[in-house]
Amino acid sequence: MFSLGLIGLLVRRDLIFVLMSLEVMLNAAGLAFVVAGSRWQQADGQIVFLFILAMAAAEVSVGLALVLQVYHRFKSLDVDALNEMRG
Amino acid sequence: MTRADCLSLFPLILIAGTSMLVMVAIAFRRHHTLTAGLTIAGLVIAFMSILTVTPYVPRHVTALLIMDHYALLYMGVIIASALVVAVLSYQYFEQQEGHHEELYVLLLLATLGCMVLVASSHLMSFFLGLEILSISLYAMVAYLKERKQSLEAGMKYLVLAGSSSAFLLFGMALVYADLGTMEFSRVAAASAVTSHLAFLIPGIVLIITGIGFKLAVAPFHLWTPDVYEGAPAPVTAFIATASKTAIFALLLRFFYHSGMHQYRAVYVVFVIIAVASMIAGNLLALWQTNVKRILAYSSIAHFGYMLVAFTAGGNMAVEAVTFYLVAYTVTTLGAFGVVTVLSNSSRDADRLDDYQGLFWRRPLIAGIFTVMLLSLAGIPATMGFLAKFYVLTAGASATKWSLIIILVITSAIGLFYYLRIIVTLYSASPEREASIQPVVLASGFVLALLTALLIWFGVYPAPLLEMIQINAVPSVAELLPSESDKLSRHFGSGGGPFRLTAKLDFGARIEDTTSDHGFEPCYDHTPGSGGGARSSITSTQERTYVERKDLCGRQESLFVLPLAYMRAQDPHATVVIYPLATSCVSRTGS
Amino acid sequence: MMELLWVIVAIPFASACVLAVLGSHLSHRVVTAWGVGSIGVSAAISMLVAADFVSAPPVGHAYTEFLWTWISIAGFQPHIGFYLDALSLVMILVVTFVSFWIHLYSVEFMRHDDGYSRFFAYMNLFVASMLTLLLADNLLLLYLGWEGVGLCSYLLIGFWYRDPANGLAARKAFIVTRVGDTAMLLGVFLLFTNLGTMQIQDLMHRASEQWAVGSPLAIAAALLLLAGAVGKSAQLPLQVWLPDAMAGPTPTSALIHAATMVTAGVYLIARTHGLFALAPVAQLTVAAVGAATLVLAGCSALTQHDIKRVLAYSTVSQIGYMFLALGVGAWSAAIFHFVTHAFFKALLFLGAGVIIEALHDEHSIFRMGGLRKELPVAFWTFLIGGCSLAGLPFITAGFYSKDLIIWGAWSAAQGHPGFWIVGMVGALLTSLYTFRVIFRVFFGPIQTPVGMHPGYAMTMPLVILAFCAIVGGAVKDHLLAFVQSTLPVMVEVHAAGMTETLSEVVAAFAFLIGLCVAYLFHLRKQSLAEQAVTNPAGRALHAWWCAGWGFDWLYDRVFVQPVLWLARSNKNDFIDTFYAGIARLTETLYRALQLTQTGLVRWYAAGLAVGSVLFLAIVVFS
Amino acid sequence: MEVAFYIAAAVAILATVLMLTCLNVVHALLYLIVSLLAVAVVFYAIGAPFVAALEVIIYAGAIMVLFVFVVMTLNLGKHAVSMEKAWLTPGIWIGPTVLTGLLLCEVAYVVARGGDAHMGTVMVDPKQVGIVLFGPYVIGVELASMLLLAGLVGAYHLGCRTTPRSEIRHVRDTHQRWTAPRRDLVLPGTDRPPRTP
Repeated sequence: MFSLGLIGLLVRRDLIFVLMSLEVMLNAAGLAFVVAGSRWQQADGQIVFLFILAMAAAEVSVGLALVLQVYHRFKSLDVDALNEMRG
Repeated sequence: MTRADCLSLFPLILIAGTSMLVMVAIAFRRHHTLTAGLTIAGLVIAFMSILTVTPYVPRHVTALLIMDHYALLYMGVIIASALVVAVLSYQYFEQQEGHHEELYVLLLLATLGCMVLVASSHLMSFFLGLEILSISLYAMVAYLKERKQSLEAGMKYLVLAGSSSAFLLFGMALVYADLGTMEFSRVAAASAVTSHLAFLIPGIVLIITGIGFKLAVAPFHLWTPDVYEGAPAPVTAFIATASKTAIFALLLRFFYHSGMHQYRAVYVVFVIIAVASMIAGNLLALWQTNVKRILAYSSIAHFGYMLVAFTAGGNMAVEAVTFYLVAYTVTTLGAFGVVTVLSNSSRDADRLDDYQGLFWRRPLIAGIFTVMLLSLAGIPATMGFLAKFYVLTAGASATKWSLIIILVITSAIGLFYYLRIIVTLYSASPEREASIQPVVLASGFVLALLTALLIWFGVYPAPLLEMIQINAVPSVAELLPSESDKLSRHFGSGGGPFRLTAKLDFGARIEDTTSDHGFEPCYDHTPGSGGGARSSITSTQERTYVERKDLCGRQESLFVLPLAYMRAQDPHATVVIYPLATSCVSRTGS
Repeated sequence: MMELLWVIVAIPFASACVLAVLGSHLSHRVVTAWGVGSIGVSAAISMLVAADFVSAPPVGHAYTEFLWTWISIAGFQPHIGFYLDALSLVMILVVTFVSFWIHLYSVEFMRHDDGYSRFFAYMNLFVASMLTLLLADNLLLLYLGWEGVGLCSYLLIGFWYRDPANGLAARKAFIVTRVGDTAMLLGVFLLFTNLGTMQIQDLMHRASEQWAVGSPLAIAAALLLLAGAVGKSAQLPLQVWLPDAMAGPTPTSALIHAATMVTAGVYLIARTHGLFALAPVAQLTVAAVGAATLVLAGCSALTQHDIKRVLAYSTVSQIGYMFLALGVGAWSAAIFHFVTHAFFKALLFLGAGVIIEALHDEHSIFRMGGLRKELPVAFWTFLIGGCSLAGLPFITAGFYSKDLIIWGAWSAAQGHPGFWIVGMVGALLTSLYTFRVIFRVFFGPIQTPVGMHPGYAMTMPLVILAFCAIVGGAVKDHLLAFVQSTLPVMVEVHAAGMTETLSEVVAAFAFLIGLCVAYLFHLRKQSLAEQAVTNPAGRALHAWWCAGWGFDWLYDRVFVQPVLWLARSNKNDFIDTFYAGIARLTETLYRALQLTQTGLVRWYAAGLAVGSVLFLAIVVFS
Repeated sequence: MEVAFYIAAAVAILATVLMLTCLNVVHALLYLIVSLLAVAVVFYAIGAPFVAALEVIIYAGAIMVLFVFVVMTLNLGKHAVSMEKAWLTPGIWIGPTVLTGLLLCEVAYVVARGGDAHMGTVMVDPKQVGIVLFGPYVIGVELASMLLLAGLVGAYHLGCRTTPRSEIRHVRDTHQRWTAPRRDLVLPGTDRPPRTP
């Protein structure tokens, strides 16, 4: 799932898809933690997942707010439209 | 959480409290000066509180945080740079349209994140600190949402930092899956006893990816120039200084505590990163015409230099890196400070053209900028020179000659673009008369102070060096008090070659100097133990003392081991003395 | 009071910084106050320190003021510290004292100049660097001062930078002294790597412990330091820069290129006398260099037209005396001559400045004349300075110091009658060229009308320095005794066949002969001089000497032209191509790398992924 | 349990793939939710019921609602789908897929070499999680709250579209735009000299 998320990040040009791919990647990392925690039979893995959840929520909220602004300014959700700065 | 725990966390609590206070103040009344004043006051108090908590450290506050001198030293640097950024922001955002009060909340939160980073002793606090920092930064980068560039930079930063966090998390998950622990110090111990470390190193590499992204070292540097360019100048200053300082401090602590950098493969990775950063950073800056981008590339190169010292290892490396970070922070803050005070409400002063003949219009600012650039280039009588010299010495004492040669060549290339800016500063002024906006007294004062610091510590660095040597180095070397209890347990679990971190016992007495022992000290494994360090190994029936005189002539006994047990286990064991924390015993026989 | 040592250096430095930063905003009066006042305070403090030092000598007749350790990395611990002993004390006294009067003189001399504050910034910086050089307790700091004075010298020679000739002269001075500096730096490295310290006193101790007399390392180190000294002090074969350095303002010539900086080489050798004692060959070389220089420069001085160039060659010649003294082992005599020379040569230059300004930038002595009546103060002081330079017996300071050297050349440990003869010839030449100038300038008919008369700010330094040039001789015994607490006492080994009195008498005769010949040729029968110059042999000799023995020509042919030729023929050759290739390579790499900065987020994310894939591959498959 | 685990894992991966290849944003969101729900099942299967519940409530619930909300705000129509179609040429998949495939191979290789993937199915119940969470990790909780605060402030600032002051500026801008040409006019009767171009 991590790989799939990465593919999504690299392929899709729509900002919403990019954010969703990010979510997938984070979710995959969380999954890995939970699995690792279950391997050691510790609660730590799940706690980490909680933190990841919090972080994902914060990130998505900021990200979506940014998406709104970007759409407002650039009139597009194309990631590649965001290339005024380069070189 | 005892009272002492809370006391030792005082700086963190203060910063968090200030951010709340500022938020409440904003809710009641939006007033830029008031908000900035509150923020600055909070930062100043937090800075001073660092001194007051010194008696309560070193102390572990739960497994997540460790408050020691090292953390306090770096917190001081971070809070000071946040203070400078706050002052600069005041001038910068005063000209901008819209609300600027939230920025201070975000700035405080980002500072908090940095402070958590330098104090973290656990992968989780590492992650949380990093994310507090990152999420504040996303909003700060895109803060001027009226500007397309700012938005673009924010979006890029968000997407990339988010994915790098995912990499980081995945790496952590791998490490955790392998070791079952996330504390830095126990990572070393656990990796010593666990037989198969299949996930550990890949996990470490993914963590390096995450850290490398934040430090903007090649090949994870691509975002840097765009974000630097798009972000408001004071925010850029913050990204370039406080956040990177915090992460590098964490890098040092993590790797030197866990001993991971001793692994060949990890070492190779770091060397590649260092070389690539030095080359890419300096080359990319060569013909660049945007000052913020030049500074971005130059920061890539500077972190390459620091990594050279980092790979050298040893006390010297910690000293060199810390000094370099301080020098870099002061210089970069100054440089971005100049950019800030020259910026106006419509755009940042980032084109090289804006600096054409600046000297003839505003000699003082041009002078300050010149000093900053000279320091970045490493010209004597500035901190930059000493820092580079220190790094070179650290590299040389670890005989990393090829790295040093690359460092020297690339800094020679680097000289070119710094001088190019300086030449621009002093060339004939263009015809058009740019409007000159006045410099707010506070930011002028801050800039002058930074310049003075730069030269003062360039000529008279002794107090700073002493502070670094006393505070930074032993703290990294210090291990957890509980570690000695675990020693015997780790010896018990056999199977395969293992590595063991031993407790450092400063000032232990030598009891017997004559007995023969089954250990052979092998010194050539000690990267960074310069010519000055002298080690001797002595052992008694129960314990082995490795005694070593460090460069300052202080005597320290490095570690204490249950010798009899070792001998029973394996008569051909080899003692490998690492000059830092990781005095390891590895069993090579069988 | 001795704790104030650092203040002596700090004040001029601070003043230089203030003038450099704020100079253009300050009024003329404030600049003057800063520029001159700082040196005055510095001089006053040095006198207080001196009084303290003499009244209550510190242990070992040396006082070290440790300020701080610059850096302490891996055994490399250069200190910032000042070392005060009899030698450096005498030097700083002279430097601050003479500097003060020259600064005062400059107030009037430079009053109409555009770069007034710039001038004082440079001059103050120079004094600060010179004092650093003198007081440094380690070679690194000494080198800092050494380069500092070199820089100031460069800046001041090219002070009137609008005239390209001045810029060229400055560049020449810089490059030629740089040759010496490089050698000296090598010497410093050699000492550091072999003896492991930079502290001068430790170095001398360790050198005498670890190296035998005549050991190759000691000789090499001493010769390298000597090369540095030769460059800075304009001795053979690096003397060519000093005459051209006269392009700078006259106070600069007086301060830097006569009284102080050019004697830095003398100071360096005296400071490291322990090293030279280990290398008799090097010491002999010092003497030989000094002897050769003093005659050569004396001959050249005879033929110059430009009054400042005469004085410049005279300076070279007099420093030759000091080197001779150092070389033969008459250490304190060299220092004594430095003191007297600082007084009378500064005086002569300042006097020359007055004359030049009075005659509207007229430099040629053949277009001057009869100024005795017009500029009486300048005349009398110049006469006193000239007499002191030429060694008017028993009255002037110069006589005592020079005579001491000449006597040392015969009698001292390394002495030789040959050196004595050279010294005598030098004395004769000195007398000759000095009175040539005096007769040409002050006697005879007026050739150029006097435009303006000097004010008090210019005449007072003249009078004070003239006074010193006379009474300087009176302190001879005290000074020698004082300096000998630091420097070895001169041992009279070869006293046989000659006594000091006899030597003095011969020197007095040399002076008189020079005086008479000069009188004959340049006042009484000037036709004789013209005849001497017009006959073919004389003309050739004159031209040769006038061109400074053709060293410039020689260097031009041997070094400059070949290098230029190489450069020219190499214009499109592989060396250029190589460097251009590097430049192009970096540029190409830049372009290539720039392509990676596409500005596309997905591309950047791919960079992230590629990096991690690569590193994972490294660790997984290694 | 084993079976449920593998089925859920397969569903999760399949749903993610579908999400990636889907053209319509809303459909993709739905697939993502399916994927998240499947992951929740996985969590449950490996003995982590607490996070399974959280996954459903917060991830699939709250966060996805945010997405839906934004998608609705943006009101993307047919146009977006057609644009997606244009963007998603087959060629574009190659590079990223190869790259990520490499990454996957490496990690898979590591996992295979590591072997020993014994699956703990021991239940770690919510109580245990809570004890650890508010025991050693209490500072983490505090920090997470600061993290959310940062997210909140950031999102608030970026989200609010117009601010009073910028409105004023807009007004002024328009005002200037109206007056700007007028300044260059030379009105008859005034003594202003005509501007040189």
